[in-house]
Amino acid sequence: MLTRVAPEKEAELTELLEQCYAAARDNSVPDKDSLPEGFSGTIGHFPVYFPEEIAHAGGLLPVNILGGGNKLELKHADARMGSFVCSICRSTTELGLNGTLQGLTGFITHPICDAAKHLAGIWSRNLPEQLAQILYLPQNVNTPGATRYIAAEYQRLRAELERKVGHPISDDALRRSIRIYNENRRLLRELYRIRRDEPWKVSCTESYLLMRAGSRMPREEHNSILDQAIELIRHRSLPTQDKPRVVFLGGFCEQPPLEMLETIDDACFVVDDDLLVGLRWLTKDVPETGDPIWALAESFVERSAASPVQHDERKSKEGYLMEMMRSSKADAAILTAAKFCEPGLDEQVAWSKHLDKEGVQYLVLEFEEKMTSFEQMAMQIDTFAESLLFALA
Amino acid sequence: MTTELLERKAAATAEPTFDPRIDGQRLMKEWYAGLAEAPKRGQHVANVFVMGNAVEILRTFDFQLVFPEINSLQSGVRKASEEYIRLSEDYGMSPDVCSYVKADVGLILKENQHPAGLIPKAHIAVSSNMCSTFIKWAEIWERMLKIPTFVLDLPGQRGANWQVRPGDAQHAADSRWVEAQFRDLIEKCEKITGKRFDMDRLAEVEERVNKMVYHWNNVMALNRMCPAPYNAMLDGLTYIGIMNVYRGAPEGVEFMRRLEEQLKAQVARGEGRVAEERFRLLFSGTPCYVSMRRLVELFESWGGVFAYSDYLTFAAGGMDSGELVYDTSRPLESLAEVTARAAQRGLSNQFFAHERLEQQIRDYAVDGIVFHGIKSCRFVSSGMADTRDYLNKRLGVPSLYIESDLIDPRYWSDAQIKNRVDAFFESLHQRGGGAPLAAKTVPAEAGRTA
Amino acid sequence: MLYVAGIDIGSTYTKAIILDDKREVVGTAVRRTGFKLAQASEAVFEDLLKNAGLDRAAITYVATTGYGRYTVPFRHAQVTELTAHAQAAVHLFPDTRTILDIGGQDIKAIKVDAEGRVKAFRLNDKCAAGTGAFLEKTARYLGITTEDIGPYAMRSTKPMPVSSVCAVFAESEVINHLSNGIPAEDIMMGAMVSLGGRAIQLMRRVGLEPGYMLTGGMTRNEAMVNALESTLKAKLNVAPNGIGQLNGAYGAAFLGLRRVEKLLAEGKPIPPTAAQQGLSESATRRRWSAQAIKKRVEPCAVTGHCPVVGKPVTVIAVAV
Amino acid sequence: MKYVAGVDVGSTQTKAIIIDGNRTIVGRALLDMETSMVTVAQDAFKAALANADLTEDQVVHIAGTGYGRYKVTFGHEQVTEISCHARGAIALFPGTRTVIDIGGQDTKAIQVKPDGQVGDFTMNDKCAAGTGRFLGAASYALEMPLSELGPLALRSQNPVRITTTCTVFAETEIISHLAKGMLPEDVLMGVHQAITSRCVSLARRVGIASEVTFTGGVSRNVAIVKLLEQSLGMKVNVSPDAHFCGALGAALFSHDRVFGTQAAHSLQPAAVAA
Repeated sequence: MLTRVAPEKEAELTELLEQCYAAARDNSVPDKDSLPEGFSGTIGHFPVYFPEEIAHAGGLLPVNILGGGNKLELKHADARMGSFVCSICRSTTELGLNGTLQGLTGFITHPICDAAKHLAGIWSRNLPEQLAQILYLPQNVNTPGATRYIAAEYQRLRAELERKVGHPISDDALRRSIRIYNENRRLLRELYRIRRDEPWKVSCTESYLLMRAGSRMPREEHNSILDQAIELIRHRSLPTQDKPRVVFLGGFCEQPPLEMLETIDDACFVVDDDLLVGLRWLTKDVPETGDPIWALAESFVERSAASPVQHDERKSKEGYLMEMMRSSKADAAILTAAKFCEPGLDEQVAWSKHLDKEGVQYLVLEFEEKMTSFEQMAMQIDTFAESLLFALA
Repeated sequence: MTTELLERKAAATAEPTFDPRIDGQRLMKEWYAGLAEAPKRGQHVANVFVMGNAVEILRTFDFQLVFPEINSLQSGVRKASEEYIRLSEDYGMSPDVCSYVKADVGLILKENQHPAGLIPKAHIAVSSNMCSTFIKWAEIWERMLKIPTFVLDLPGQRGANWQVRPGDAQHAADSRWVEAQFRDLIEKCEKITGKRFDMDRLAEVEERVNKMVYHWNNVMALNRMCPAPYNAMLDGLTYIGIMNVYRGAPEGVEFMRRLEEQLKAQVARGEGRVAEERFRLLFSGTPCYVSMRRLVELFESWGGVFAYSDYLTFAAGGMDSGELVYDTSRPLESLAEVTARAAQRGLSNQFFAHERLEQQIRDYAVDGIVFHGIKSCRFVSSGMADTRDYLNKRLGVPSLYIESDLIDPRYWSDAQIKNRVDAFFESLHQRGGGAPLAAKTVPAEAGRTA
Repeated sequence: MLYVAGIDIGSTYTKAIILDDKREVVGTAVRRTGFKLAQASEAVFEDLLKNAGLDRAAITYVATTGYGRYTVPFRHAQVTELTAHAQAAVHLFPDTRTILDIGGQDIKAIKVDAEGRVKAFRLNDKCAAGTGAFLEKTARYLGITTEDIGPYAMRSTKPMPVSSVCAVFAESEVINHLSNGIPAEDIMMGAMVSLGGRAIQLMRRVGLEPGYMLTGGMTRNEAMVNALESTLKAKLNVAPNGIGQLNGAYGAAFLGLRRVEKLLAEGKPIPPTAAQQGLSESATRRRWSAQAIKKRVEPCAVTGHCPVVGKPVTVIAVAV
Repeated sequence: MKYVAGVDVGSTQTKAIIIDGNRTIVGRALLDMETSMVTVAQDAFKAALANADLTEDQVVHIAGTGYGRYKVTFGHEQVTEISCHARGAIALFPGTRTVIDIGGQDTKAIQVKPDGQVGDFTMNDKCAAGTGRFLGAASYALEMPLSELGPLALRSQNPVRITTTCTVFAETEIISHLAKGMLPEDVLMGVHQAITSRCVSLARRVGIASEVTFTGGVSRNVAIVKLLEQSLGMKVNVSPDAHFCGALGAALFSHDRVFGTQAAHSLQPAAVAA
């Protein structure tokens, strides 16, 4: 960002962002002795959502496994997964096989897609010492009894983790974790409010880095970073530019490379997105009283976001897209999907067909976490922005 | 079982008038003919998949069932799939998604004009999470057909450290969840059809399914005989077709009964699928329907026959084991238990699939495994390379990995596949002797098989 | 007299054009881009001036386009090739609404309004053997030079479709056809028909609005034009006497000219060139992605078994 | 003296080998792919005859291999290049247990038994970055003959990462890197690394056992050989006859037909050099 004002404040913010960047770039997991205070192990979980509170309460550091990015070279994964499987699944397999994720106590996926389900199987065959599991979050949350089923599944998880750590996970510990995570959810909601109301103050890339840092550090720590960063961002006074306001979709699982987000930032204000939506899946605070497990299960059913890999009669694809656009007063949408991501690619069609009907302009892009050349993409994004500015003129 | 025992049985009941292939195809024809008439009969229509589909309940409500997977498959067998697929890609579908889905979208865009006849518009779609694409597929119908969908959530195996088994607490819990969803589905069906749910009819349907499944398991077991009486991939396709579309229907029971007799008699006479059975193979994955015969020809010309295909089990709804029998005294509970159980077996079981293959390799005494990876089907393909690696290291069974597509001819590269198949048999021959050059009789064809 | 130059730095060719204030073309130039883009644009500009018989000072404004648009130091402004093509198309053929651009590395379908503004556009899918390069590859296989592709294919009597979606397999398909003694011209034509099919699929995705135009390198390829028109069952506007290839440059020049006129009308000065401005725009913005991580080649100690990879070393770039 | 021959009709080149009863190479020929595989096979065989100065009737048995093996209409049998490369590799290096062959159409990793039998094999799947075609793309983008790619790549100080697995888009990626001002050698090294890592992961599917023999035309590329050895962590056999390996294997299969399979499969090294 151009830094014309308050250089020292800006330097502070840059420092925070650098911490976040370092965390985001780091694929490894802390080993036994480098674990943060109060944690005895790590639970890796694959996108999208995972009830981190349960692991956190058990003293297991939740680490959201988000693939290898575009700096990792695949050496073993290609022998285990065909080239038609999405990058994040293959790079995650690589991280498992090349030792980077050897330190995990457990690795948990959930039924977002067939590749992710198979990933769990591959994990169990190749890293037998880890607790490789599928948390069966239901694809039907509309039948009465869904909450009861999820609560039971969470209880099972709780028991498995208790066996791993060798001590019970008390309700009070769970409530404490829920409080910490509620604070985290509140801060992220605030970050996105700024994105919507004053997009020139914080770029999509910056907000992404801030958010992604939470994927591998204790939420206590993340909360303090967010708290400071948001304060600094609020007081940033940057010149607003003549850019179209867009929403970005397609970042719910495999993550677009930073280069891609920066290219978009150059040409547009991204006023809302679904990047790492799993880390802010629960849209409101989880009740801090009553049975904590039930509270979490009920929040998943009643107060959760939407994604192409979660079926819910109450949340139509068009519905949540248009809601995003309305609430963020966006002019247009950038509809992306990761290469070979079947749910994403299907959703893309549903979205674009609806926007055609609504007469909203949109840009369709396909990305891969491992991509390294962005010329063609930049050309498309620039053209898209140019066409929007012409149209708005 | 011993041959003489088989002979006695065969002699007693053989019905020469029955030809599995001809009668199978006739039944499929009738089935498609029946589809077009459904609206005239005032029958409600339901789109379902071959796995985790609650067909028993829908039959109880007298729904006309439509199997979009089978429609797509058939458009492939009839060499018409490419047109439908191109239509859907014009519409905006990605080249990287399931070609079944794309062929079906093409079908919708062509006002349901299928090469086998007119496909009626559904009133409801029942999908399950067994293959995640089912859900996205159903969501496409929500948009294009404006129909309600019901996603049946069937929890699979949770981890490698323990296995959900019938009767244990987890299975009981899962069954309760499935039952709750069935009750929800039943309510929706009552609303759509205006009929009351009839528990006794459900029991009758289940009774027939039990019979079918009994015969089906024997049919599969018969291919353990050497020589194998049928080709698990080619003939198996016809059988599975019946298992699905006539599941719980009298015709289905009759077909399976006679099929079993027929094959028993064949085994008794020592007749195999191929003149000289040199190699018994296991086929893992789904075939490439556009080049089905070509594929079979490539193998059989070397004396290789598919004694078994895991596709026989998962595509038949996972009803492949004696333990999966409906207790018709408590139809709904039992349906839930069996459905939950079926979802935790076979291909949809990412943790123990390799153990199943291991078992089948022994049961069917196969000399090699053929893995058919499908670019656009992550459900069958994602874990394949790893499973293969695992089995190679554990059992040292020779295996071949080929790649094409379900019904998209543009992904069938004849020269490449023939090359791999020939090499595979050459290596098998080098191990097991025999003349290495049998394939000379099969000319490489121009490009894709037309 | 007022002269405005447009330079289109494409992946294979760099094209340039000069317009005068009567919107007349006073000079053109084309060169193979090679991989030194700045040099290419410099060289082409030289050719251009020679061709137009002008010296640098005479050029008031330079607008660049194409994927090398940011690499031209003496540019006043840059637009993407899509924006440029759209402009040129509508200027050349006012009825144009849907543009097809078949380039070496991609195919673009563009939908425009009457003023030449881009309404929607799509690029070819990855994994689709649908690029000009695909034809070149096929031609290379048949031992035909790129220029001869068109005339050669015209001889075809019954085209042999090359339907594989993957270019690599398309090649093995070609080999297969060859080895089965299918005449080369039929294969070449077949490849074009297949490519045309994919191109039109792309046009469908932005919506087939009548008023079609073909731009890009393919305009010189008569056989391709025929193939497209027959599939489209409609007339394709093709830019006259080779301008087609120069469309990008033309559009850029045209937009540049309009910009200059606007500035002059408002009595504003001509802005400095990128070089004069100094900093390219990306330099002022913090690039997190630019923080390279030292890449080490770690050979596996034992076969199939790798050492645990330590945390990567982060080199923090200093923000400007 | 009776002679036998092997003709390997590949996608880009056709090779022919003639050997005598002692498995000694007496004639060889290499032709570039022409528009008719039938004639090219014929021509290659004729050239090999000329090279050995023999007449057709002296060659009693001919085996065809490679993609165009069914085009060797004058041949007596066809064997796939997998079997042939395994067989040829063992002949060249008796200690061979793993064969890696990078060809134009596809890349193979073959597990070989001591007697030259194929244990297990795998070939690249659809997205064919591992094939020689990838180098072809590079040589086109850089306008540089294939033979110069390897040496230039080795001069690279910090290689660029080429991530696309698709040959078609590799060309785009290469160009864009060069456009960014990356050094040709660094980009090239990236290409070589991409190919190598794909090959190695392919080889891992069959399991890598020493000795590893690298066959096929690409084996003459020094950079690939170096990178292979680096990432396998072991020495890799490369023969000056590597590109004839398939034809040689075919010839040896012919030899079995005519002279029977007894006696060792190995050649006299002297013969190879000849």
